Order: sequence, then structure tokens, then C-alpha cells
Amino acid sequence: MRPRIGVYICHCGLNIANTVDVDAVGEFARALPNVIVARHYTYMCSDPGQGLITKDIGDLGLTHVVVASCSPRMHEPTFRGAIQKAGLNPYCLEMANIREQCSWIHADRALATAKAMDLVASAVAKAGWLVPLQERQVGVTQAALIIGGGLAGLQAALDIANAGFQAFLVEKGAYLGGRAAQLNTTFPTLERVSDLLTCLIQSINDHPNIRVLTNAQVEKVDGFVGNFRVSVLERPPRVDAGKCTACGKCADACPVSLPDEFNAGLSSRHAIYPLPPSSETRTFAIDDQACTFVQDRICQPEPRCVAVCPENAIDLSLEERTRELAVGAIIVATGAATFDPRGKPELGWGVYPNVITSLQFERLADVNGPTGGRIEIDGKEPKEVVFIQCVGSRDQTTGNLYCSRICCMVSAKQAHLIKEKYPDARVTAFYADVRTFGKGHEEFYDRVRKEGIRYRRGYVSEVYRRGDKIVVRAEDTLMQKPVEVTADLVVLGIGQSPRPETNEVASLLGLTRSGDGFLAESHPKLRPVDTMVDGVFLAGTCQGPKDIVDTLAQARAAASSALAPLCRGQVKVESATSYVNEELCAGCGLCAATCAYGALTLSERTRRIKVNPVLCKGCGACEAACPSKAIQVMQSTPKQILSQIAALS
Amino acid sequence: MIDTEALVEQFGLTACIQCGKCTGGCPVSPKSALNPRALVYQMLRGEGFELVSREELWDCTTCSTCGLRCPKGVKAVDLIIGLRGQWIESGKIPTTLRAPLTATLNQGNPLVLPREDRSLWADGLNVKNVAEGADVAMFVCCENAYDPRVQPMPRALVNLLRAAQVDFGTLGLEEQCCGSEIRRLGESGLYEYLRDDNLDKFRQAGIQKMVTTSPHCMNVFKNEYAGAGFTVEHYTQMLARLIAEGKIKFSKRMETVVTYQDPCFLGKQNGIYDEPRAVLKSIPGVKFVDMDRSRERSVCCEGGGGRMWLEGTNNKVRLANDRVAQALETGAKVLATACPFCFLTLSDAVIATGHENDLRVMDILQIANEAL
Amino acid sequence: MTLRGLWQVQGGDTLGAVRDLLQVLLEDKVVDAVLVPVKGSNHSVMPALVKNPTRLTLADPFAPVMAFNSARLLSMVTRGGAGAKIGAVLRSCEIRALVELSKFNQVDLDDVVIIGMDCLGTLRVPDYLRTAEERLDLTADLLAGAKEGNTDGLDLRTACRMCEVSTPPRADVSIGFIGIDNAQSLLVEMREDIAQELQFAPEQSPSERRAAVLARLRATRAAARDAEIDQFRTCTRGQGGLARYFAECLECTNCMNACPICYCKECFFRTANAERTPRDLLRLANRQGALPMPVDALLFQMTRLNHMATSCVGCGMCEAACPHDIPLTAMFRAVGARVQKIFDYEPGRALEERPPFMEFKREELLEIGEPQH
Amino acid sequence: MPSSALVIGGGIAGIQAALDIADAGFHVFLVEKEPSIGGRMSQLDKTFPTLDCSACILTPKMVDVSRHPDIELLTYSEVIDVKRNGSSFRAIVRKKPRYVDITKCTGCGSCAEACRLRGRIADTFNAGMGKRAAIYVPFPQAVPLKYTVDPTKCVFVTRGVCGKTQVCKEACKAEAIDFSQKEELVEVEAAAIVAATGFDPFNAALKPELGYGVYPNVITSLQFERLSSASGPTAGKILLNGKEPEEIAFVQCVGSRDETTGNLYCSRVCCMVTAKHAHLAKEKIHHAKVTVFYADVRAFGKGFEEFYDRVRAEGVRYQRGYVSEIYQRGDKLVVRAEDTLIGKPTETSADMVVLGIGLVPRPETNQVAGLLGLENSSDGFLAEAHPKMRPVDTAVDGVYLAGCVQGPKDIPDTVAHAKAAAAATIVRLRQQTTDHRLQRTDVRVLTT
Repeated sequence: MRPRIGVYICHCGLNIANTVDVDAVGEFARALPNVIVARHYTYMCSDPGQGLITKDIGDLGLTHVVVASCSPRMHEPTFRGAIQKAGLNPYCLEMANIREQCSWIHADRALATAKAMDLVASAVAKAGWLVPLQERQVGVTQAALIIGGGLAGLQAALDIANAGFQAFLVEKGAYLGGRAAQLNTTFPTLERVSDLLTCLIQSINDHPNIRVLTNAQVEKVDGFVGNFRVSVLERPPRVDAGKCTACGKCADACPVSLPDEFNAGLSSRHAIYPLPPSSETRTFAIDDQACTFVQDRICQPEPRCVAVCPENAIDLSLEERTRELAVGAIIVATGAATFDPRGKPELGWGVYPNVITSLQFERLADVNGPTGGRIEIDGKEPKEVVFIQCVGSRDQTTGNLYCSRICCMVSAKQAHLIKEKYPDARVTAFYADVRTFGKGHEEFYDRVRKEGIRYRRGYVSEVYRRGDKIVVRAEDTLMQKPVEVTADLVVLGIGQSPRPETNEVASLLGLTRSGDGFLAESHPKLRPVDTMVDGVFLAGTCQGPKDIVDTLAQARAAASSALAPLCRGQVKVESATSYVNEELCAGCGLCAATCAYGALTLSERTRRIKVNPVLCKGCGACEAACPSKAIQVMQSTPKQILSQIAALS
Repeated sequence: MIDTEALVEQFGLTACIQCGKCTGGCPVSPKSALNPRALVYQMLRGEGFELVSREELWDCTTCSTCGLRCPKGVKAVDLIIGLRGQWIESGKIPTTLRAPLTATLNQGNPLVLPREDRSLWADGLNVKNVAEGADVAMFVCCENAYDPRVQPMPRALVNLLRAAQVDFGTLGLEEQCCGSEIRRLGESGLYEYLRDDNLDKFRQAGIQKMVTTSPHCMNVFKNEYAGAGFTVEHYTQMLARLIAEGKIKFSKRMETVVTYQDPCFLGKQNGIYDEPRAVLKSIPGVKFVDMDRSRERSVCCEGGGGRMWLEGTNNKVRLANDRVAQALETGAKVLATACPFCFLTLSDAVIATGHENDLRVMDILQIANEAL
Repeated sequence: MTLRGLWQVQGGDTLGAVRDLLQVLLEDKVVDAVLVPVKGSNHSVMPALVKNPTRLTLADPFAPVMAFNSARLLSMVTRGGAGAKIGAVLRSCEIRALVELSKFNQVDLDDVVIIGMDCLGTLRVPDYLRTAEERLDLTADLLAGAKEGNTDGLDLRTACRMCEVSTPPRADVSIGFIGIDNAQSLLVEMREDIAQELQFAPEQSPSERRAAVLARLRATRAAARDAEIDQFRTCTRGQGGLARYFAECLECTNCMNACPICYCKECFFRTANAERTPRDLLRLANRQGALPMPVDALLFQMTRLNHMATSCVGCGMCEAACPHDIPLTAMFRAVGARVQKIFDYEPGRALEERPPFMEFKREELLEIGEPQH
Repeated sequence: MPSSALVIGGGIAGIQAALDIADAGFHVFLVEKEPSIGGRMSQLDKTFPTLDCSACILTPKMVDVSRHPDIELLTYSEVIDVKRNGSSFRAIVRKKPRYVDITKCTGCGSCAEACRLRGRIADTFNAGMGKRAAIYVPFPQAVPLKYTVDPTKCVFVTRGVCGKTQVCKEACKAEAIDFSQKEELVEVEAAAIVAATGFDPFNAALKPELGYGVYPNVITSLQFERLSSASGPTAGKILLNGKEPEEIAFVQCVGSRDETTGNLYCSRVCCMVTAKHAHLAKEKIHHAKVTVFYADVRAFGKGFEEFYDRVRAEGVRYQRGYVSEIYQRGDKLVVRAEDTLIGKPTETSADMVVLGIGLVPRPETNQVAGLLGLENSSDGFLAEAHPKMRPVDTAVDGVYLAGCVQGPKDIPDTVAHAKAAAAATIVRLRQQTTDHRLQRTDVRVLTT
């Protein structure tokens, strides 16, 4: 049966009619093949306008409808609804955008009218080939997986759980809290981070809806929005937290010693070590990577920790196991790494013990840190302290072109702490731009300057030793003079970098990375926590550098995005998906290699490509890749597109 | 060598973010080595500072634009005054300054004229002494009292106040320098002496309300004499009020175009912009036009901060010359002002630029008096 | 592990030795059938799938003619699982095509035992038939010349003259005859397990002469290749260059049918989707004044080029099939060389290498502005 | 217990919060005091650093709001009273009279064409640089696309007569214009409230030395947005009085980080706004000499520093030093500043000066705070419950902050903040609603 097409041209008040001769377009449309009727009206989207269409469908037996009006984004759902009411499949509608693509951007009436005719002709040519489609929904597993037990992960998990859904919080390490656990005080409010963090961790641990999996790693993710299947590899808790009294005998007995990364390398620890105080339970944990017994079954003459433990709390024989989780949404909160200052050798980190990073400073300043909160190097109080900004940020030589967003305030806070503890200390900060942009930040910057912190504009070029002093050399760009400032403590304001394992996380979940190497959000302005993968969201510094407050806001934002499918219990899936003509499919797999959403697989049995319509976004990349056009996207088939082109030529 | 740390603390220089808004706004910085921002920075660097060869410190007109524009509340002008103070303390007082300072101590005025000549300006006017009892004390200012070019101003004020039937008197021979410029020259010891002495005299005379002819005097009384115990106004404020109340009525017309130079001590530093303009606009026939750079955006005439007596390092064209040119651009025939320093610098500039026939510099007092 | 040694030729019958080898493979059940060129009537030599060892008497894998790229046939025989081991006697270009097809899931290599042969080149089928008629035994001539890598007197196809790969790039069993005294013995290399099955005990390592001959051959061929590519580029330079090149194209699709890589079950150009309606044609004619026909010849060729350029192994079957002798080999090799260089991809080099279209490497994105990470 | 939320403010923060809450299946009342939602973002031309067209990315969201079955849009309305009712709220919303029946108005624009004041009223949407009629839509993509009579300008409203006949009424074929409309009070019940009332641009006239309001070629960054916008008064051409500027100066920190204005804080967006404008200026006028005066360039967000690198590479000159004064010399403006890096005062001539104005609390912020029982932080924006840990919660249970009402933010930070507020709201609604099925409340009309 030949299609019977109705064409409806909208004036959009004067928006279209002022520039396009709608009468002429109607006249033209009537003469196009398969067009049964063509009408124009002031407002097609209005009730009477829609009435014209529904009446014609009934009276004239239209099979397809073309509406020439605004962008389909605006009113496609309106008109789909209208024709559905009249008994047509809603997908038998084609829109010609003669407003945004024509009347709004052209001035010449004759040319605009000609273009409107072309657009209508093209839409009519396509319309005849449109096929009915069905809208589909799939159910949602009402649970979420949060990857990463740092601040972002904790907050996101809490929101999900508080909304009444199961949250699985998977943390790679032995304790919760992430980077925040290492920090001393907040800026600009100068509160103890551990107080804030302990509170949060406690509510996580107490929450009936949250399942915390520490020492665990996501191994594999299958499925799609609403229906993910996740394999998590769990390392066993080799120390029984119920028995461990944190007496420390085990650590004393352990022959392995390594730098303590929690203290940013300022101290060393053993393969069995106490968890940081912010984690709720005072207990010891075993570092599987470091423990020679776990790794290679070697510990002479036998695992001593096991032997010395008075409570028999240690069991090194436990095996790793894999757990399968079913979740509806995934929040990635894997955090960021700190910049390795060895990338800036001229600053002398690793050469001079009194050149430390801002993270090391945090540990020094922490009462639970290696010095019990005394900011001292080799037991000596610093009298001259220099802070160096932008170490590993805004720097082509390190490859990190971006600003790390927090270092200016971290340095300001640390400078304040120095002044607080040692009012006589001479504190200088070298900077190029002071970026104190957050709420209360500029005010804090004002405050520390008034406390006597001297800001000197100029990046530091070199740090070297002269006698028993460290010399910091820079140009004072406000005086245009090179300067040398002596110091007995130099603090490098190190930036945030993407974690080295970002690629693995990305490929695990099918995410992409942005130019700076962090995980990419789906739109930098309006979709800052969504990703290209439906049902997977980003929280915190895995997406880019952030301070605590921005991290928390973003974590809650990610929770908000994840809550939509969980609350609804159903997700709508794309109707116009791709489909395979099995007669033509040679099973070469070019399309599957191109598909960004993992929607295509090669069936071993039939040796043809199979489409998973839930994953398919209808983007058409497969169609472009297939040499024989055996895979096509509904509503964008070659027939439809070629017809459109032919109508224009 | 100067103790920069002390200065940093004294003047709160740590608030500075080195944005340069002070130097950019400084009216003399383009022609002088004076750079308030760099001065502050040298203090902050704390590597010591030598006053020797820092002649440009004397270029500051203390117009205070630097401090008023500062987004962080730093008053660079106060630092400059402080540095001048250290300079003076070191005893190396610039020669041109010695005479005015000594005269102020001895004769109560920096013009090196006898104390007993202070009332010559009021010859024949029969102005009573405020000690005899008066509602308002009129403070004349050394410049107005001694300099014949500006002596007509206080006379005009006397006339106007009488027309408005205001009960007023002066301190007569008891009046001496207010100390405003002395303070700004850095001679804080002399300033403090003058302040205390004046306050004693004011108390003895029982002064409750004061009107000044110079904005500089008004500013120092209002903002720097701690615990003065009397209210002070500039004459433009008083006149504007008297006119508004109908107590002063003008009978003559002045068919001319008038523009107005905002004195820094009246405008920028004390926010008095509208009253002088109100006075001028109330005079029949006057067509008032503002210069492009007026009110908050006005430019210093370069008369303040002791610049009346000093040459400093910049002998280039005075700022007043620019102001005269800008006044001419407006088509004005009269360049009004309300400050003796402005009057003098602008008058000199009119002569120096050869515009005696095109533009007349007048104090608002003169204009108002002529229109009575 | 492979074993390498000499396979003795009895009484100078080199061809017989190869037949023996194939027969042993069949009899020892190393393979269930052999795909091998077999002499037919009229001197023609065409591939045949031989199951019965006695039918190997007419097999002639040395005959310098290739009517068909057998990779395509193997796809037909094995795709989706043959359930039997097929021994395939193949030249270099056939093996490379086979590797490419395997990447596109068009052949199941698990079922194939590749018996690779040295190749000095082949003649166009009509040339071969004519020459064979005149000179009777081209195989003997070829073998004689092969000792020094000499092909004088053989009018090789352009593709072969441009071919730098004279030895099988990968094979389970490979048979070498170039640069050695092939009347005495053949150079055989085979997978260890096959060798054991055959009780093939390697005796002697090959002579250095073979290496020198092969190197010389490679150099000559590369020079010829570059000359052909240059000529193609000169011919097609400027506006309308390609249109001139394809002026005689009938869009008969013979090239496509002969191509070992072109694997689509149905070419898009042969579907209704791509059909031009009379209305379309007349409108185009109206717009252009005169519409060169067939309309889409150039589009057809360009599409094929687009689809095949990365995987083209240069066997030249397309050109051989062209009724109008359009020099297609030079085009494919010229364009292929460029594209393959961009992606550092060589078709047929290794099974593990994924065709460029199937893989995104970050470095490739640098050009479009993604910073390095 | 109603499973509804009230969102006050229909800018991008309010839009995003409303969408997220509604997407989770709850009912949302979105109250906007202007005739259309869209807020400040709708006035922007491009967004940094991606240079996406602002309208192109915002309009779809606005349309989503209008089409969302769970969002009830109350435009041209203000919340005037909020009372706590157990753990939920009863809010009274004043629907201001549009003098247009929005159920009838087709948005055709015939009324505005007919209006006697057509082309005579300064257009606030175009930051005063264009002219409109007394009956208007703020911008063509307005949602809802319904006309509104400006009651402060319409002659009929202000004086009771408009010529012999009301021309707009005659022109309206839909018979939508109704001058008898009165304000209407309605009551809505909600279990949570999201305050998203946004910010105001700093009034540049408060920095008199910069000559805004004195020189017509000193404009604000918001005005530059409109000039640069293809739908703006100059159709996207950078023109002042019909002339293309050859020398353009950008002034940073106007009304931010400045004691003299009382705004001590950094406004967070101006550096990038200016970088974007400098780029657009260079793009549209290749030969233009573009100078940016700054003290610290705060290009801190994702891709920002890279963008700052890019505009410098495009030839935009950054001069360190705040601008001290702007005055005229001949037909050029002179921008005076110290170049603090060479330690010399400079005069830079310019045909156009663009002031990078900061973000300040709206005057209504305090009103909203009063209604909801919220507190201001020292900068005048609304205070969150904890500056680090609880950025969207407030001291009042069930009331959340979204976007710039809490402090200056750029678009992504605003969106993240709004989504965070939505998360808090959803959690509350889920916890309070024993039965998670939608129990929507309806608007209850109090007066007509």
C-alpha cells in the first residue's frame, strides 16, 4: 500500500509566517508524491491545530504525518501524542524544522520559502518509509554500587541509602575515608577533618541499607542501566576485627617494613598495621601486597604475627573470593592521585628532607600523625617557611595543563597553621595567581595576609642548599628582580592528578577520559555528573580536582541522578534502535568494534551480530561501519536517508 | 635604613594584594617616580628600605585616591605620610620645607608671616570674636588669612553669613594653622602640638559649631582631631542649607557657564559633591556644566600634601594645567572651586597656559557673594 | 615450534615430490581434504578440493597462474565450521588474504592447515593458456628459473611484478623452491606436531644462496611497485583524474566478485536501496546537462576502495577480472600504502593486529586535538 | 504527607532541581517570578570553556520542564508566605496578573506588534540594550511562550486609558488579553522546599571611577553577552552606536574582592566570563586589540586553564593591575592602570570597555530568608548548614539551597549544587512518604 501522507505547516504566530510564505509551501507540499493533504495554521501545537491533524487521519486515512514547524525537541512529543490519539503509531511522524533551521536564521523571504519547501520535500520523502515502533521500558534493580570509599563515595552511598535503597560501597583499601582521612583541617573553617569524617563513617557503618566492602575491587561489570551485574573481588579480612585489641604485638613481630603511604611516606609501617583513627574500629589490617606470606607463602620461620597475637585474631590462610552484585545504578567515586613532585626535580623534593609536599604537611600537622602534630623536621622548629604554589598544575612540563583548584587554599591554610604555632616564623608564599574563589576563601586569604604571610608573585625556579639552609630562588615579578629566600621548611603545593588506574576504571565501565586525563562527564556544563553510559555517574575528584565542599555537592548530585531510575523502578529505553538484517550480515564484527555502548555482540551460534536494544542509543555508528548495510538504525535507514537526499537533489 | 616591618604593621599593609589600583589611580604617578603599590611591596618584602634618593615621596599630593580606590582597604597615602615622618625625624628636612615648618611653630602659619597679621583680611569688617559668644565659629585658614589672592574668600563668607543673619565669630588672632598639611608633610610632632593647642583654644572659646573656608581644615577637624567635641562643616554645606532654607537669596544674575573642580578633601575624601553644585546652580543665570572627570572621578589640582610649598621631583606640567584644559573643553567661562589651594593652583595654571581671557577661576564664595 | 629441512626430490621430479607430500598429509590424516590447484582440460589450472589421495596426480601448485584467490574459497569451505581439517595450498597473497578474512570472522582458521608455497608470480589466465599451449611445460621452466629467482620469459601480471612477498608469511607447512636446487630437494618447514605425524626428520639447513636470491627479488619488485604507484599518482592527478581513470568502468562488479576480501553477502550497491529511480536520473541529467552513465561507477569504486584499502593484499584479482583492464592493482596498492602507513597496519602481517576500523588508538586522536594522556 | 516539593526560582538551578526531583517520581511546584523560566543563563550567549551556545543547551531543559508530567510551573508568581505544617510546608503563592489568559495565548506576538509602546521600552532581558513593547515575552524561547503585560509600563494599566481602543486587545485573535485579571493567591503544600533564587549582577555604577553610566561605551559583561548573542540587539555583532570597536579593554573584579563595595568575596565566574568574551571579541573582530586587566586570573575549573592558555595564544593581552580610572580623551576612552609587572602606570586607549561585574545577592534573598527562616552568611548570600560538609542543607529541616543563592557559582557548579539539593529533597520525600506512590497535591486557589 502506498503511504498516505498529511503535511501540516505551522505559522508559529509570526515566527515562521513572517519569513516563510506558508501558503506557497502548502501549495508545493500538496504536489509532492504520496501527499494526500497539506494545510497550514497559526499554531499547529495548539488544540485546534492538533485537531486538524487528528481529524484528517480519521477522515482521509493518513498513514504518515509531516509537521513543518519548530525543532522536534520542542514539539515532537506533542505531535506524536496527537497522532497516537488518532490511532497512528507515534513514530509515523516526521518533523521539518522550518523555524530554527529556516525562518529564524534567514531574512530573505523568497530564499527562506524555497528552503522551507526543500525541508518539507525532504521530510515527506522520508516520512513514507517510516515504520511503527514500540516504546519500551525495563525494570530496575533497586540498589546502587558506589566505587570508592572516599568522601564522595561515602556521601553518595548515604544519600542512596537514606532514600531507602541498598547501597554497596566498594573500597579498594582497608579503610573508609580516602584522601580526606589523611587531611588535618579544613579550609577556610579550620575544623578537624577527622571529626567530620568519623561522623560520616559512623552513619555509613550504622546504616542498615549500606553494605561496605573494604579490600574489594570491582572486576567486571555487565548489563545496562537498571540491570547491572557486577563481580567484586574481595580480599579476606585476615585480622578478625572482633578479636583484635589493637595491641600492636603483631606489627612489632612483622619483619616487613615499608614507607607508610598514609603518612605520605613520612614514617614507615609493617605489612600488618593499624587502621587510621578515623575508621570506626580500632583494628589492624594486613597489606596483602606487602605481606610476604600472603604473596609467596614465605615468612621465616613462620608467620610471626599469627604466632604472637594473643587473641588468635589473625588468619593468613583465607582466600580471596568473588561476589556478584546486582545493581541498578553505579556511582564512580574513585578519587584522584596527588601529583608526584619528582616530576619537578628542580624543586628538590626527595633530595632535601625539609622540602615536603602539602600532603606531608597535613600529616605533620595532624596530632595523630608521625610527629604528633608538631610541624618539625628532624626535631627542629621551622623559622623560615616557604610555600610553593602550582607544583604540577598549570604546567606543560608535567603535562598537567589544568589548575588543581585547591592548592591555593591548602597553602593559605597551612601557612596560617605555621603562624599559629610559630608566630615568629617568617612565612612566604610564591604564587602566580591566587585562586581563592570559594565561599569564604577570599576572606581567608585576606586573613592570612594580615597574619603576616608574605605573598610574592613569581613561580619558584629552583630550590637548592647553601650551608645548612635551603635557598628558594624565583623572580619577584612585581619587582622584576630575581630573589633568593632562605628556608628551613619548603612546602610544595602539589596538585591533583588522575589516578594511574583511571584507564582500567574507564574500560571497566565503558567511560571516556577528558583531555586532562580525569573521567569525562557527558556534558561539561549541564551534565557534570552523568556519563556516556546510562546508569553510571561520577562523583568527586575522579572527574577533576575539587575541594571537600565541591566534592560533596557533586557526590550528592551523582546520587540525585542515580536516584531517578531507582525511585521510578523502570527506565525507558530507546525505541529507534539498530537492527540486523540477518540475511545480509556477514558477521564480520566491524559494527561491534565501533559501538560505544557495547550493544552489539557476535553470536557464536548464528555467526550474526545481535543487538541488545536496551543498550543501543540509536547513534548509527554501526550503520556507518557496516559495509553491506546489514545493520541499520530504525528511522534512519539508508532508504529513508537516501530518499531525503534525493528529494533535495 | 627603615624598619619596614613596623610600617607594615602600623599601616596594615599585609592586606595588599598588589593589584596596582593605587598607582593606577595616583594623579602624579605618570609623571613622577612615585609608585604607591611598589612602596607597599617594598615594605612587605621586608628587606629594608632607604629613604635617601626617594625624593618622589614628596610628590604625593595626599589626595587619597590610592586609599579610596583600594579594594582591600590599604591606605597607601598613610604609608607615604609615615615615610615622610621618618624622613623628617631623621632631621634631613628638605630646605624648602624648613621655613614653613618653623613658621608654623613660631607664627602659627606656614606662610612665614607674623601671627599678629592674621586678621588683616578682615580689615573693616568688624567680625566679632567667637569668644564673645556666637552660634558658629568661622575658621579662616592660613592661606585665606594671609594670601591676598584668596583673602576675598573669607570676606565674601562674612558677607554671606551676615546676609543670612547667621550669628558667627572668628578666633581672631587666636586662630592658627589647623595642622592638616603639617601632618601630611610628616611632621607629626608639630601637628600634634597644633591639634592639642587648637582643641584647647576651641574649648575655651566654647565652640559648638564651626564652618571652614578650606576643605583641608574641615577634613582635619572632622576626621583627625579625635574628640573635638564640636561639629564642623565646610562653607558649601552651610551655604547650600541657607539657600535651601531661603535665608540667602540672590538678586543678581550671572549669565555665564560655570564648571567646578571638586577639591579632593571635600569631594573624594568627604563625599561632599552635591552641595557645592547646589550653590552654583541656585545662582540665577548660571549655566552649570560638569567636566568629564568630576565628582568621584575628579582629578587633584596638586595643591595638597604640602605641595603648595614643595617642588619635589616632578617639575613637569602641573596637574592643574590639565584641569584648566578640561574645564575649557566644557565651554565654561568660570572654573569654580571651593578650596584656597585649588584656587591658587588653578589660577596659576590659567596664567601659565595663557587662558586669562578665556577662563576665570573663582571660589564659590566669590560667585555667591557677587550674586547677592 | 617448527621444524625446517630438506624434502628430497626423487629423479628431478619436483612436482612429484610436492604431490607426495600432499599425499602423505592426506594419508596420515593430518588433513581431511586438500585445496590445491589442479590441471584440467585445455591446460587450465584451477583449485580443487581433493579428498581422495589418488586424485592428486594432476595437482600442480607450481603452475604460474592464479585464476582465483583461494582465500575466498576457504571462506566458503570453512565459515561457520567445516568440521574437518582442510589443507590449503596457498601462495603468499592468498595467505595474507586469509589472515585478513579471519579478522573479519569470514574464515575459521582452526579448520585450516595452511600449506604455503613460494611464489615467483603468475601470468594472466589467457596469457598462461596461450603460453602453455606453445611451450607445454611452464612449471618446469618456472622451477628452473626459480633457482636464481629468474622469471625471464614469463609475462607476469602487474600485481605479481609489484609483489615483494615471495615466501609464505605464515603456514603450517611451507614449501620453498626459490634460490635452491629444487631438482634435488625442496625446502620444507612444518609445525612440530605435523612433522612428528609425518615422521619428517630435518636434515640440512638451507643454503645462503636462497637468502640472497630472495633479497634481490624483493628489491626488484619493490622498485617495480614504486614505479607503478608513481604512475598511478601521475595519471590521477588533478581535477577529474580519478574520473578519467575509471572512465571505462561498467560497474559490472567483476572486481568485487574476484576480490578475496570483499566479503559482504550482498553489496549495498546491488540492493534496491541504492537504486536510482528514473525520476532521480532525469533530475540529475537536468541539473548537469549530461549525466555520465553508469551514474555511480566512481562512487562504487571509491566505496570499494574505502572498504578495502586497509586490508588489500595486492593479489590483483580485481584487475584480472576487469573486462576493460582498468589498472586497479596500482590504485589499491597506492592508496592502501598510504592508509596502511597512517595506522601502522600491514594486511596479512599478523592475526593479532586488528584492522584500523576495528580499533581506536589514542595516538590516532591526537591529530583531532585530544591532548596526550 | 504530600510527596511534593516546592522549588523557588526557575533559573538553571531551579530547573535542574525540579527535573531531578520530578524524574525521581515526585511532584514539583516550580515558582518563578519572571514571566518565563530560564533565569540568568538564558541571557548568556556562549558558555565557557566549551563555547556551547547557552540557549541551545538550556532551552531543551526548559522544554523538559514544561513537558514534565510531574512539574507544575507557576511563572510570574511569587511565594509570599510559608508556614510549617507538621513536617511539611504550606506556601502561599501570589500569581501576578499577566493581563493575558495563558490558556488562550498562542504566543503569536500580534499584540506586541500592535502595542503603542512597541520598540520604546528598555528591554531588561537585553540588559537595557534593546527595546520592546509593553506586552512582551522576555525572549523567543520563553517557557511558557505566553505574553505578559508589563504593569509598570502599559499605559492602560498605569493610566486606565490607552488611546481610543486597546490595540493589543484588538490584535489578539485568540482573545487572550484580559485587563480585568486580578492577582491570585494560591496555596501549595510541599514536604520540602528548594530555594534557588539566584543572584543579581553587580551594579557597576557603584564603582564611579570606571565611568559606567557616564560613557556609553563602558558596558558590563552581561551587556556584552547580549551584544555577542545572535538573538541580541545587534544580532551578534559587537557594535556600539553602529561601530565596531578596534580596541577593547576588559576590567576584572568589578564589585568583587573589594572592600569599597562591601563585597569581599571572589565572584568565581568573572575571570572565565572575561576570557570567553575576549575570545569572542577576537573571533568576531580579528584585528581588535584586546587587553584584560586583572590581579589574579582564576581559571580553576575543568578545562578553564586550558581555555585561558588558548585566549592568550589568540593574542589577547593580559595586563596585571586593576583598573584605577576610565576617562575620555578625544573620541577614545582611556583606561588607566598600573602595569604591576613592570611597575609603571599605563594609559590604554579603548573604544569599548567591558566591566567584569561580579555576582551579588538579590535584594529578594533576604525576603526569602525571612519567609523560610534562613540565615545569611557574612557575604549576604544564604547560609548553608555547614560550609564544608552540608553545602545544600540549611538550618531549617526540609529547606535546601540550590545554586547562586548560596554563593557565586558557574553553570556546572550550579547544576551540581542543584542536583545535590534535589538529592536531599528526594531523600526527605522518600523518608517521609511511607507509601512511595505519588501522592501529588494540587494548587488550592485562595483568592481570585
